[in-house]
Amino acid sequence: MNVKVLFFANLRETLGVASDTVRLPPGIDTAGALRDMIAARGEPWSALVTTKNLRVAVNQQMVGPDAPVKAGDEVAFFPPVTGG
Amino acid sequence: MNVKVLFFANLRETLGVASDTVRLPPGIDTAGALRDMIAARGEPWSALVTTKNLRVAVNQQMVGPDAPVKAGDEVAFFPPVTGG
Amino acid sequence: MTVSVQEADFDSGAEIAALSAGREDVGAVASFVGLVRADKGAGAGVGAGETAVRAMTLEHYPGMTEKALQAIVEEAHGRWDFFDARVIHRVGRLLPGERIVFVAVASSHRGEAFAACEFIMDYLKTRAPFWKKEETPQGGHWVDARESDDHAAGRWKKE
Amino acid sequence: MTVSVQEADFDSGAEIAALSAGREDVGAVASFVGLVRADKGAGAGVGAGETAVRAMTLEHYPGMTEKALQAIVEEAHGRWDFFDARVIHRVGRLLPGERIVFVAVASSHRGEAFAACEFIMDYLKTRAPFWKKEETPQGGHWVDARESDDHAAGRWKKE
Repeated sequence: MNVKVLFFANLRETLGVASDTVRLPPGIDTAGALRDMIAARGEPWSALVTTKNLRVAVNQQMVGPDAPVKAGDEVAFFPPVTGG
Repeated sequence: MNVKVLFFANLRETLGVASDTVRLPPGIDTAGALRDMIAARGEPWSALVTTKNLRVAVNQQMVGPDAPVKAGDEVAFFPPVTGG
Repeated sequence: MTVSVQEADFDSGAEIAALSAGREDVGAVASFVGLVRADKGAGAGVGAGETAVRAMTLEHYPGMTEKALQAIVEEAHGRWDFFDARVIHRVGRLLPGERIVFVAVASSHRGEAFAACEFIMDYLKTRAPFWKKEETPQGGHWVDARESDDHAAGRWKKE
Repeated sequence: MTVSVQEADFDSGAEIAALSAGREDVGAVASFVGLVRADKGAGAGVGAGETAVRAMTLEHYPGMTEKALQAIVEEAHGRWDFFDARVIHRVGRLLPGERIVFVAVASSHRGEAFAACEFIMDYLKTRAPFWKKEETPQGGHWVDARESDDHAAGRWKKE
């Protein structure tokens, strides 16, 4: 019932961790719901809802907040990308 | 009262010469008039008026048939360019 | 259609030549090299060009990066007729003047090569998970995404 | 802003690198390499792709060629903000797979580099005095100007 959660760039620095294993309670079945659940832990996790234009990828595919999330998935949160 | 006239590519091959020195008679004062005058020599020079989309450059600048031509100029006739 | 994410530098000339090596049907290779600019600094409250960048560190999302780059190349290939493409993106710490990214596309004609190369660069800027942290005299800061990059990628959207 | 007309081959990687060598303000180098295609043959009455090109000879108008290339680069520079550009065009006899032309533009940002590079190529195709004669199994023939090249150059016309 777990998902692997990853954080990158300034979000990773703000949270102080690059990855976390999170238990998915019943009813938490989208990327947006997972983000809100982690943010509800309080500081510094609230950065997940205060970071401007936060992006999310489920199983290494960029998705929107309504994208489904299930046990075993890899969910990554990060700021807008700035490569190239 | 002379102009240097140059020919390139298939026009050069058709005419059998790469360059010519032409005396400018009074009244021949544009690139188009010079072309018509040379073409009037007959075969193979008529290629100057039968070649499709013939281009002209005066002093190494592409110009239209109305461009002025005077003694001492270098006038080149050639087919559309195909470099690159 | 090879993509690479690597710390090592690359040889633009060798990469360009490889796309047409042994072939007689490639008429056009369009390519792009992106480099670290020293005048790129634009931290909070600091105008562009005012802050000298001393170095830059590129972070990425291993695994997803390669998939995202491959997907961008495939999307370009679905839009334009080309033979081959090559993408190289460096990660780690880079100094001003160093190469960051390379994109090249080989096709019969130049129109397709230019369009696909620019498309790949525009999408790479908005869809590939890379993040830049600049070191300036004022300290380190993460580079903000540029609105102009979203705009550049947006213009390829089909009606 | 250097242009060269030469028989010798060129080193794309060295040319690209030279445009940003010793600088920290170049963020983008867009470049293009054109090559001889064996399937380019399209003599009178022969469909494209049907005639194998065995070699190609490039004739040019010495003196005007360099001026025309320089004028094209200057026109591009008047339209887009870039630091430097390099144009190399080969002449003489070339075989399929050999490089013919190189254009590269260095600027701060990629948009200007891509646009100026493509503009220079499009104008070079219609304004620089080069002519190609192809050798095919059917004999030698001069390559006809392509309407698509006029079209490509025409799209840069300002309203």
